[in-house]
Amino acid sequence: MCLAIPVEVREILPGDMARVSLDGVVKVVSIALVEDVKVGDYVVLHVGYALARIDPEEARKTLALLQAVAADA
Amino acid sequence: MCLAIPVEVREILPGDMARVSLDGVVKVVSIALVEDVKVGDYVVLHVGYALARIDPEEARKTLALLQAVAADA
Amino acid sequence: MSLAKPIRRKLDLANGRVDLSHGAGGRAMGRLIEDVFLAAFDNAWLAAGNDQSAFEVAACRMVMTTDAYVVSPIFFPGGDIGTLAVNGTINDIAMAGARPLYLSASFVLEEGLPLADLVRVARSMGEASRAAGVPIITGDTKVVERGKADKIFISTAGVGVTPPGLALSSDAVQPGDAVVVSGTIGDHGVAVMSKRENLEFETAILSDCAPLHGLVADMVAAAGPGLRVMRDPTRGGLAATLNELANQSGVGFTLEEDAIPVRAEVAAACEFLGLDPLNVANEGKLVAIVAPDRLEPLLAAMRAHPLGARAAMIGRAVEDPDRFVEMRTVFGGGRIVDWLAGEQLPRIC
Amino acid sequence: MSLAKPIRRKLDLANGRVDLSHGAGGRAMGRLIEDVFLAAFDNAWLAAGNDQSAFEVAACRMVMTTDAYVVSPIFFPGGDIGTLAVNGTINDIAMAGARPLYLSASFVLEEGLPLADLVRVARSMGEASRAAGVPIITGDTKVVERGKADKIFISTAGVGVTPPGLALSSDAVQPGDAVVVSGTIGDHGVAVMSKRENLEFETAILSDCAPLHGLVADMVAAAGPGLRVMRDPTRGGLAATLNELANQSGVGFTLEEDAIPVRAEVAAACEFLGLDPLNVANEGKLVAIVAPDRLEPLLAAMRAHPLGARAAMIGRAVEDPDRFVEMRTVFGGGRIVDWLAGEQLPRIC
Amino acid sequence: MKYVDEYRDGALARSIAAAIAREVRPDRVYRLMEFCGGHTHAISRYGLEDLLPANVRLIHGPGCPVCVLPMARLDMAIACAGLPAVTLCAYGDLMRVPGSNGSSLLKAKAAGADIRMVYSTLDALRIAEAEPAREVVFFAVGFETTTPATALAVRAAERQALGNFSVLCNHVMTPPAMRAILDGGGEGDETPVLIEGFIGPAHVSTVIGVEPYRPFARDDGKPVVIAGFEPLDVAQAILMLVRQINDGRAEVENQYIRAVTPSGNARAQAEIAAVFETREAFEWRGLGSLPASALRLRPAFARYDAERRFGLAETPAADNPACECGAILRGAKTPRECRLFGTVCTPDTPMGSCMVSPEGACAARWTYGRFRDNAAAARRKEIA
Amino acid sequence: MKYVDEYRDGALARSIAAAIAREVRPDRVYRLMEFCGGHTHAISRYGLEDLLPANVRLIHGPGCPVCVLPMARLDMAIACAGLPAVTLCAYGDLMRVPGSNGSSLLKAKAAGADIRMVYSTLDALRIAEAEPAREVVFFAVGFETTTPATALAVRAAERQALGNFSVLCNHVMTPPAMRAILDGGGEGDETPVLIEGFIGPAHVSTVIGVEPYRPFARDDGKPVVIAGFEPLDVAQAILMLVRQINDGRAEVENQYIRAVTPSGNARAQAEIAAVFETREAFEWRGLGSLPASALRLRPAFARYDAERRFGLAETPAADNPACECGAILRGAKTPRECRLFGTVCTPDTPMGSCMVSPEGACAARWTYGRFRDNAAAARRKEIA
Ligand code: SF4
Ligand code: SF4
Ligand SMILES: [Mg+2]
Ligand SMILES: [Mg+2]
Ligand SMILES: [Mg+2]
Ligand SMILES: [Mg+2]
Ligand SMILES: [Mg+2]
Ligand SMILES: [Mg+2]
Ligand SMILES: [Mg+2]
Ligand SMILES: [Mg+2]
Ligand SMILES: [Mg+2]
Ligand SMILES: [Mg+2]
Repeated sequence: MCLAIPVEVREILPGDMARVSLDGVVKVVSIALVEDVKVGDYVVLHVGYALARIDPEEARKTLALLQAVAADA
Repeated sequence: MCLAIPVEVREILPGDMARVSLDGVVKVVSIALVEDVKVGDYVVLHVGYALARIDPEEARKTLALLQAVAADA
Repeated sequence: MSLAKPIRRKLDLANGRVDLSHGAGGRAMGRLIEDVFLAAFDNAWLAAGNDQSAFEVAACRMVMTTDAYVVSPIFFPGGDIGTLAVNGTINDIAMAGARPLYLSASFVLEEGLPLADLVRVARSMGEASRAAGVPIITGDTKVVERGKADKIFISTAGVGVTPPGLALSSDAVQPGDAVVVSGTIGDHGVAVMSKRENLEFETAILSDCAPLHGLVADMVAAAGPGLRVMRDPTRGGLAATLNELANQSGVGFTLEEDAIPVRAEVAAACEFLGLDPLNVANEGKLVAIVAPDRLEPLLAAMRAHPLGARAAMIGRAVEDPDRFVEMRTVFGGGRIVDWLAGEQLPRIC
Repeated sequence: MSLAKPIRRKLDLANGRVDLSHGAGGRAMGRLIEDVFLAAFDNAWLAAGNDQSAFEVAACRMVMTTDAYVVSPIFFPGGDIGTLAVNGTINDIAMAGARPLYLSASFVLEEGLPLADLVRVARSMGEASRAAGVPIITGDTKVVERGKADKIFISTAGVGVTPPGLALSSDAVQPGDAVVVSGTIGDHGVAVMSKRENLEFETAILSDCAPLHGLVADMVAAAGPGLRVMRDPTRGGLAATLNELANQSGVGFTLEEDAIPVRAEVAAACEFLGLDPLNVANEGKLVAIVAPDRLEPLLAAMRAHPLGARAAMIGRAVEDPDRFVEMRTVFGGGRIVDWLAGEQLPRIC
Repeated sequence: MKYVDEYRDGALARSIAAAIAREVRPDRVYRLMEFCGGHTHAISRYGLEDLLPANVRLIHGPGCPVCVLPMARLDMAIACAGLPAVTLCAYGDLMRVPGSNGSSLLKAKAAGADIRMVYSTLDALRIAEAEPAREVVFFAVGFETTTPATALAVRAAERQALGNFSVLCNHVMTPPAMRAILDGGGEGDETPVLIEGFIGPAHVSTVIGVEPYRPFARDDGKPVVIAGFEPLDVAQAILMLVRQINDGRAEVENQYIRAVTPSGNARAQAEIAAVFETREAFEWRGLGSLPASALRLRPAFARYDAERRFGLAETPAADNPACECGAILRGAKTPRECRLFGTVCTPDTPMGSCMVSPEGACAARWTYGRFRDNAAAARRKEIA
Repeated sequence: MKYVDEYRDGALARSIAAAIAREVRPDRVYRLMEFCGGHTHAISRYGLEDLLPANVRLIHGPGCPVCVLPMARLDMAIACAGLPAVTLCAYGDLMRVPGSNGSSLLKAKAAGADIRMVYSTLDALRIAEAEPAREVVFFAVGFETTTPATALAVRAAERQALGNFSVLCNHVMTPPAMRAILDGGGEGDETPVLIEGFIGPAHVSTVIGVEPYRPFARDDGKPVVIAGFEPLDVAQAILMLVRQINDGRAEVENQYIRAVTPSGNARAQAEIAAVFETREAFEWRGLGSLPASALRLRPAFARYDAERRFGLAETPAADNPACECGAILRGAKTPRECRLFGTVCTPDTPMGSCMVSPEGACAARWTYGRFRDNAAAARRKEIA
């Protein structure tokens, strides 16, 4: 039910809408709930609305942390 | 379009309706247009309404006339 | 050790309805097929649960046919869409003089269809199939949203085997051949129409829906190669069938109205509706064209069969470049018997 | 001397619509069948104009199948309801290892269907039938009122012949057998869903709709009696097909998620929709269960065929009284691959 | 079927035919118009022509309300059916009648209009009751036979305060059309009217009685015999007409006396009078505009009048100029004399009014009688 | 799929699993509740359990809005869908949820109600615009993740003056449910709450941020790690929880830092606050009535509130008494300990809240994990 997925913003459309892509699958969604969405951003999409922006730096850090744990193992 | 057929009145129903029969095929029709319809009468049925009563005596006479012509021939 | 199995609840066949899950390829669909179709059709081919069924055949001339059944209402005096779907397809095989072997059945169900109605239809099919000795060996079910179908549509296909040497063909009719019908005409169409909304009338007329391959076998035996062609006068009635044959064989026909068997009640219902019995559908009757010298044995064989008791010779093929079907009326005059132009009768098959 | 003939006006295939007269058994119906179906299917059986068609067969083991096609929308990337109706039924025959011979087709048309759409569908069927070498030899057409169907429903049935000695059977799977798929899964269902109203998304994914009998012939030749059973994972997807086989053979399966070919875009579309590609329909793929010693030749033969280029071994049959289909996930854990409970996906076939 | 089968008796028919043959004078032609489509149908359906001497010629008149409905009125009905929320109810006979540009109710329905075939105005009322959100319009056509059923429906709607029922009225009257036939093809048309007598309508006459036909006998010298719709009725009426003509009489006689009374059905007349008033003029397909020949709803029933309720207007629509219906309806030509007959114009693709209903002159000829036009038939007749 | 595939990496997963195995103390059990159905789904879908040491036990919490929707609310939606002219729009997840007497939206639809599956409130708005004659009711369910979409739809309807759109609101809130879990089964229930830590919701937290979880750490001493929905996210969160527990810490940590900020999504919060207000109490299936745990429309939006608009009332409906959902949701029992599990109660015929959605504890076990309960699996594990 809380199914949500990070998608890439490809084009900002009028009326707080945007064209987003997930591996070439493209949909038009609302970005009314997230401020200052730009082309190239990744946003978390839920029931047709972007809910949050993915912070690429934090994502990188999380992965790095995971890899560090793995390296320890 | 003016298709009409003589049917026998089997049962008088409320609301100026009647159950009529043509060789055992039974339909409910309006008898609002014909006065004093009785069970046993034959009426001429057109688009769901009885239009006229068949006069059995005149019917007999018409047939007799036809037969007379035939007899002459 | 295996786990406890889910308790298999029977479908609520009394009060349940078809819903979209019954067509989705999951367990609900499996249960519908099992509780309704496998139960009703009851044969080993279906029970094998394959997407196709297999059978052995000897070298032969085979025939294949299909029809879709969309009759409304689905239940009518003397039958239902299920009996029609079985017998109708059997008859299209039988019309080739062939012995029907197997049927397939595919269903399009409308969401909301009462399961009780579906069961009733399936049981009719099972009974008709067993009565005819022609099992339904493979099938398919789809469910569509409410308002995207009308209760139930059935398509059946069938295969059969033609006796060696027999080659009926719609272009084989010769001037002088006799036209035979196997019994009264118009019963089916009138029975269905009597139950149509806004058209209702009361009548004792039943659909004539019946499988004709038994009658056909007797006819083939009696008439041999004198039998030119057979056809079941369904949609469009006797008039459409004879016009088709006239066109395909390049002949005309002359009929005697007096000789065409029509029940009094069918004639009466047609008067009510402004229809001609010659245009009304039949589902258990056939028209056969036969060489004059085989007419008598053919009629005798037909009349000896319960489905041909009222068989009658109703006319002859004649030479006619216009390929008219003409009829001498009860009144003594002549008329053409034509296809009905753009008829929009209720769905009767 | 014969009379002047009525001028035969062509149907207005560009702007016309199906109306009730096209299903009434009269001249309008004849014209629809001629201008649309006979023109598109173009073969001598249909041209003969009988209610059934005949063909000669040698003694053999035959298979028969049927499916109803109700996909919505009727046109989708990579195909339409017509290609589906031909290839889907060919595939159900091919899954028995059989060579498809002939098809029948029955149509339920909704009043108001643009004739242009009908022609497009009929031409697709004609092309698919010619490409596969399997003619449509008999058919039927019904027209129902607007709102009593959804544009067009097609039921096809088919017959085919099994090579001597081959006896595939859904109960033949042995523990240790390999599970093979012929290519990427989920393409068809995703392609159809991408065009559904209220669900639209843009994607380059095409339906995989294709006739598999050529591939199957190569497989039969390569694997011989080592081939246990084949099935096309249509409605319900790979998950439903493997669960069916597990139940019918009394075995379990273990799959490797890593080994199952799924296009990236199909995976992405499934993420969007909250679906598992294992539950999504295919129309040009098959699952084969093969004895371990015939796995390699089978895979080699499949990969040599254009429709099997991405064939892969995805798992094995195992002994399991619970008949579970289990899968080791990409993540390394285990899970069951179950039927989807009461799925209500769009009509994808 | 009592009062039906006895009037279809073949043996009797042959005797009547013999009587006619005996009584006709070989030196003259008897051109008799059956006004009514019901008679046209009976004549064609039973092959009555084959029993008549060659010099008794039957001319099929305009008494088919479907045939005479002008395209513009059909176009109006199609436009009405296309209005939002409108459900148009029509008798089945109307579904295939061609409007402008190849349109028809059947095609409009296929294109999405909500059009329902009904068998009676009672059905239309039931639909209006059951579907209050729909605007149910009854497409009313017909002669005096059919008009009372419409009148009753309007009054029932008023009684039940059915706010969503109305009538698109095209009811027409028999006497003005017979008058138009006798008056010929209008200004500029000098074709003589070659009709020696009329077979008068059966069921129209049950409603209007015998009186309205008197002027045609009295003023025009044309005998009229009102006849039932069974073939023996028609045969007898022909004999009666032959006798009048032979006698030099011109009277109104009533062969269908078992159902038609001199003054007709007073109740039905009263219903018509209560609901309808006469239009100044009305266009008849094939006959042109005829004064005082049709009905519309009285102002008191304005809200049941679909024309007013939806502001429907007639857009003139021209018939195919090659169509000879006008001349055929007046007895001046036969269908075979139209160059479109049977090739371009058939019941499947009718071009003119006489081909649209099985009761039309051209359709009846094509559907039931065209074998008489071919050589094979002539040969068969010789052999027989 | 960027930001997806890298968090499903099997090799990395094995390393994290090894780290967890290394760090757990063999002498104790770690009972960790993932509150959220999204986590339950990820855990089951990817078989995470198989990678964890036996003494790390995952308890599936009530964070599935479909599971916790009480039958009475579902009955209300079915009743609403049955009202004349109502079109009920619902997320697909809800179609099969059982109401009283075996009812469901799917069956109500089959029986004739106009019920449409939608993927977004945007679809429901489109339907309301396109079909002005219908009363379009959006059946709103969901936690804080889903609530903003409903709020936006209500505001859009107001902006567009859409008079035929309303919301049947069942939005619930995460913190009160976590509170209820920690407070135990209510009066009379003495079952200890056996949960040592929480995996906090991913997408709920994108909206509400990190702060609302502080009390569970601070006041209840339960560590909370907010985690993403991919399986590596969950594995990492488990490692983080194990470490907190081993350290005796009880903090709120944020593993899903790439999407969750400390204060959450201010816009989304503002939308929720503008449209909704807190209900005094709301019934949760399996948990009972929880105070201040759900939302309703503010009086200013009363006309968009389907409950008020159609005067809908709740009729109490009792769950199957044998259902152990309450205890399962609180970690006191496992699905296998319910005697209905897998026999009477399966996803095809769910008896209780935990079986109705694939994200429910019982459904996830049955659909993805029940092989772990059978002997063959045990044997296969030995062999492997
Ligand atoms: S054949 Fe057709 S075009 Fe010619 S007169 Fe008759 S209706 Fe008119
Ligand atoms: S198995 Fe079913 S009845 Fe038992 S606790 Fe789970 S949901 Fe409730
Ligand atoms: Mg057939
Ligand atoms: Mg047939
Ligand atoms: Mg048939
Ligand atoms: Mg199938
Ligand atoms: Mg329906
Ligand atoms: Mg099949
Ligand atoms: Mg199939
Ligand atoms: Mg057919
Ligand atoms: Mg439709
Ligand atoms: Mg298959």
